[in-house]
Amino acid sequence: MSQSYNRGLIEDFGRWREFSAGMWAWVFHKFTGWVLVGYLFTHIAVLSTALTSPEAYTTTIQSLESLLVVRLLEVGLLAVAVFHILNGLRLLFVDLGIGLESQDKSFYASLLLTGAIVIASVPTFLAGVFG
Amino acid sequence: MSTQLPEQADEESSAAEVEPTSQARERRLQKKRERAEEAERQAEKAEKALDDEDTYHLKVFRYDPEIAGKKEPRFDDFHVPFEKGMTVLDALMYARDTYDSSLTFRHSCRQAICGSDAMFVNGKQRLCCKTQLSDLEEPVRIEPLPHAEVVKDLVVDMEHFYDQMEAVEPYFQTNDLPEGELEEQKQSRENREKVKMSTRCIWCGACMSSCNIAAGDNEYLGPAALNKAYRFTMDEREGEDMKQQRLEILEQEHGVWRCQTQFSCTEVCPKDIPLTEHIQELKREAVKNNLKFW
Amino acid sequence: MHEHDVIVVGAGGAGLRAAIAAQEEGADVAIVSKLHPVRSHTGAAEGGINAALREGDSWQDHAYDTMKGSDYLGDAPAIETLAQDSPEEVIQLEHWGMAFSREDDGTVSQRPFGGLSFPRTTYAGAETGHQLLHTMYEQLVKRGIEVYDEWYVLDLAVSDEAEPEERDCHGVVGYDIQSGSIEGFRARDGVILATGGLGQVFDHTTNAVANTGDGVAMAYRAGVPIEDMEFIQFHPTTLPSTGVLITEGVRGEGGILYNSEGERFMFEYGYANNDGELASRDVVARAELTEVNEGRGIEDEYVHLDMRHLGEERIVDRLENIIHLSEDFEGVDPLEEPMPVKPGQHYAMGGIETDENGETCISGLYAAGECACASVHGSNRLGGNALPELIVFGARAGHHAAGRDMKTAEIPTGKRGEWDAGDVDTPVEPGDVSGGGAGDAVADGGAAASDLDPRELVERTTERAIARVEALLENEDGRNHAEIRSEVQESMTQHVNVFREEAGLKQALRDIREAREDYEDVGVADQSRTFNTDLLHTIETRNIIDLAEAITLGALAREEFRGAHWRKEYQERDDQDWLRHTLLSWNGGSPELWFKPVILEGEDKRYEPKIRSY
Amino acid sequence: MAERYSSFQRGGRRWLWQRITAAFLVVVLAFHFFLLHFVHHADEVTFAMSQGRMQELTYFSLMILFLLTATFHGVNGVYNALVNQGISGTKKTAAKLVLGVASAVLIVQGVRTALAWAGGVPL
Ligand SMILES: Cc1cc2nc3c(=O)[nH]c(=O)nc-3n(C[C@H](O)[C@H](O)[C@H](O)COP(=O)(O)OP(=O)(O)OC[C@H]3O[C@@H](n4cnc5c(N)ncnc54)[C@H](O)[C@@H]3O)c2cc1C
Ligand code: HEM
Ligand code: SF4
Ligand code: F3S
Ligand code: FES
Repeated sequence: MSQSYNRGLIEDFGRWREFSAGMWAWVFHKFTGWVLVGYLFTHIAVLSTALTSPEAYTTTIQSLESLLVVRLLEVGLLAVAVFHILNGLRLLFVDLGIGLESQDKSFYASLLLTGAIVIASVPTFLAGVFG
Repeated sequence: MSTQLPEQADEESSAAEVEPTSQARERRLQKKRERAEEAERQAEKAEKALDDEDTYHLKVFRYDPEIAGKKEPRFDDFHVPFEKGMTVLDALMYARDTYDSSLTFRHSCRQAICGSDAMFVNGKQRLCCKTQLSDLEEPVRIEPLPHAEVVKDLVVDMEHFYDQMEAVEPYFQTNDLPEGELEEQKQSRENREKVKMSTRCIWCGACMSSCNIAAGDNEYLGPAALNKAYRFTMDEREGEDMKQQRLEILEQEHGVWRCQTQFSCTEVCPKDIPLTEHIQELKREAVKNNLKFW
Repeated sequence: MHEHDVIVVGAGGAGLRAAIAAQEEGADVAIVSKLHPVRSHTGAAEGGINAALREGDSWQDHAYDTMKGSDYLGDAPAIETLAQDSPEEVIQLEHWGMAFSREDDGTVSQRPFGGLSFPRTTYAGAETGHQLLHTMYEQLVKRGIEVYDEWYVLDLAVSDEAEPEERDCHGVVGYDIQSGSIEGFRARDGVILATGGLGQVFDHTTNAVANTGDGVAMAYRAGVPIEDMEFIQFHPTTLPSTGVLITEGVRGEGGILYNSEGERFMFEYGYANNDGELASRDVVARAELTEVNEGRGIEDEYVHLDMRHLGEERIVDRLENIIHLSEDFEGVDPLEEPMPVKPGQHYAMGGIETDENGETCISGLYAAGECACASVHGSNRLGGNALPELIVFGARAGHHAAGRDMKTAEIPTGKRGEWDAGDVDTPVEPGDVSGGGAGDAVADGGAAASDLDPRELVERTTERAIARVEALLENEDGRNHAEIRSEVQESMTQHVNVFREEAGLKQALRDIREAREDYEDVGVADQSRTFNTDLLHTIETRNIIDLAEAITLGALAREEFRGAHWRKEYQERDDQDWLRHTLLSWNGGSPELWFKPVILEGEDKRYEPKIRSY
Repeated sequence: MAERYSSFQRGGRRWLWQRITAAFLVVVLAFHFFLLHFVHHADEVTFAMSQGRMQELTYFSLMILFLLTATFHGVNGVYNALVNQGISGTKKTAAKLVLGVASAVLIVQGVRTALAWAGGVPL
């Protein structure tokens, strides 16, 4: 919106402390969505090493998977994906007009559940990387 | 209209030109002296109030495009003696009438019905007259509505908001008015109940200011206008043909689809209108409507 | 200079209806309003709109109730017009989509209201005025009627023939609040004033901050007589800190009033036979103030309205909005504590004298709504009768101004009919004190040479308004309006409130005189041209002073107790001497008091004064 | 003032498709993660194993559909986000083009990879 002068932090994300649940959900959903597309592109890029030769594919994948960073990134990806899914479900319900009064609670629930699922999956995700 | 005085200005007995009598002047000077003392007393009073425990500390946004010291936005501090039941608006009025008569803000009804005093108070869009000071943490920061052009101090330009409101054909239209004179166009209770909340909007603009999408996309109709459209779209008395026409307006690119269900609008609406719910319902109506053409 | 056929000043219910009506007649009409239309105080009305719609009811009954309610000080032609036209106007609103509350069969609901012999009050929840205002603004948008919003009208462009009855109104002068520019508005066919109430004359009111009676004051200074100004309705239950109205419904449902001793004073001290809390507005208001004056008020200011005994369920069901009002505006949860209440100014029965077509004695100048007095309400307004007044007389004024052939009015305006000179013994000279001093801030309304052509007249008036505003701005460190205003308001609330006695009224006149003198040196500290509310409030304060004086003069002159006007010295209604309207003419700065008879002769009957016993 | 568009239907359709693909993705993505991280562990992945799965028609078509929906959902999401932030005119057309091309590349590349695994459409 046009402004006669810059009101600085008042109008941008400097006000994050005052954001409400719905706003946070929106910010996170956006962020996770972008990460997911980004990953989709990288993912396909990595997978297309299979076009060169089966061996190239296997080595690329296995060498990547043996790196701790990659494993950690994967945990991050899981977190991102789980949140996006759960909040996506929340949004689908909102679109159907179900449970709008508890939209904030369902957002907190998505957050908590994401946390729980991610923590529970850490062992599986990191399995083998130290071995 | 020209500001040039017409030719006969000299003959005109415009009282403005008449010299005040010396007596009047004397009286005036006398008054002036008294006033200077009064001003001093005021200042002292203000000083005392500062020390007084029972005061509220306001930080108020100031800006005036014309006045030298105010061209750069700044915050002014006011200390206002607290009384039970005092609202933010009362505090602002007190500050204006006691300390600085140039403090500018819109207000009229003092009862949350005229919608003129929505401001950004402690980080949230609120109606000042409907906000109890005692519910707020100090210092109370009062700023004009974000995402709107500031005219002066706490006054923002509402033109854009009005334009959006008026873009949705915000008036009742129907092709089936009853024939007979004095005959009512009946409406079921359920239907009135359905549109009831949506008719409560007081055009305060709080919702629009809180919506991040509206901030980014200037053409987005925004929650208030969409709610206004909802009020008519869902009114059974308008008839199916009108509903069709209304949905076409709502479905334009900057209409309902822009809403990202941020819920800030619903949260700040002083009239508790379930805005997000209404917008979502319109989206579903629009989808249903489109499916018919497949 | 802007030019239109019809200029409507004010965009509340009356102004909007007038503009639509004028446009229906084919006029090029524009509204000039200091507030955006939807911000007008009509939005605050809760209760409803009276209209005889149903079988078993009739306009005659509505007229009869209104006349009785007015304590026989209303004029029959105006009252009958109101009763006859309101059904049609209400159905018109309904056809414009207004969200009225509905019956099971889908028809508009009606409820009983004080003083009505039939439940004829149509309503839309507890927000009738809001719905009415918005519905009408929607029609304005639909029709594309031009609105100059946030334009403050400073003055009327009226020619200056010696007799007001010979003057013509050709337009107004507007001040663009946003930019500070002052421009003329020429009205080819007519100017309609619809500027609403004057509650700000008192320091405790249910009215908005913008209700400063500008239209009444402007018309008064331009020579139009103002009528029955002493009749002010006070509402007994308003919140002390803001004046927000707590509906009669609370008492209707069984709410109880207590004083500081915890006594149910309406019974203990026998204020109203056996009606208790259900007595009429004026009775309850007087009872509350008596309690406070006799030292049984809480914090020497208010009494308690308790509804806790009704039980949460019933309260939430019937009076939910009261819970919010009390919490939001007073910080009191009425389920936990009793609500503090005190009487507050609510409505001005008097105003600009008009006939039943809305026209004043100055040709081309009309008035409608609360600022006008066609005399529908007489000495006391019935609940639910103001909103129909807005639409009925708004529409009539609009049609008439735009040239529709209307039946010749039966109510004479100005000194055209029968009238008597009046006299009142004042301690100080009322009226103008300046003789043209200090920047002409206290100048008369519309003086300009009478042989000017209309455009030139508007231009001249504009020049004068500019000079006046410049003078105010120049006097940078003059007196602040806020002090003067609050002195007047306090004096009015103390002396010209629910209780009026001679000494107090005289004191008020002295205080007002003093305020006038102070106002001579009023100045505007804010030097900005942008949104200068300091300047506007200063100008409004002048209007407040003039109206405060008019109200007090009327109250001092009227030596009887009728309707809302109580006089300590005169405890009876006196039909012998006082069955007549009080009129006040500005008379170039020395107010002149006169009287005209009440018209009790209706279309097919005469309304014989009876005792009003509720 | 917001001007009126006549091409409104697309807005609604894209919105609906975003939801439909989302609903579909919930299921498939969960399945995908589960299969490749919990059933099979990440460090065990080999070309052969992928090949084995891909040669089944159901899995193959599911993955192609997964790719298509995910691409639509993701790219459409990004596009919406941009438009919501108020881009218009040439910028908007450019975004549309770039995103269109990117999704085309992505889909082509993805399909080629899948075909490489399956050694042609598994029929
Ligand atoms: C709390 C409350 C409840 C009420 N409830 C009821 C009820 O239930 N039923 C009922 O019948 N009546 C009720 N009334 C009375 C009724 O609402 C009012 O009398 C009526 O709304 C007045 O309408 P109006 O159009 O005359 O003025 P308003 O609505 O006050 O409008 C005045 C207009 O004039 C404009 N204006 C003023 N001065 C200037 C100027 N100098 N220049 C330009 N524009 C100017 C303002 O901007 C505004 O647009 C109630 C009143 C109050 C206060
Ligand atoms: C697994 C189930 C998924 C669900 C339930 C889901 C749900 C949603 C929903 C409902 C939206 C729309 C938000 C809105 O418009 O208000 C959305 C946006 C988005 N999704 Fe998904 N999604 C899923 C998977 C994915 C995947 C796999 C990707 C990556 C390719 C992705 C990328 C995006 C992006 C980029 C957005 C736009 C975000 C923005 O607004 O900026 N999503 N998702
Ligand atoms: S919808 Fe609510 S927040 Fe928005 S303008 Fe209307 S009343 Fe204000
Ligand atoms: S805040 Fe904005 S995004 Fe939608 S839910 Fe409200 S309009
Ligand atoms: S002053 Fe009218 S809404 Fe607050």
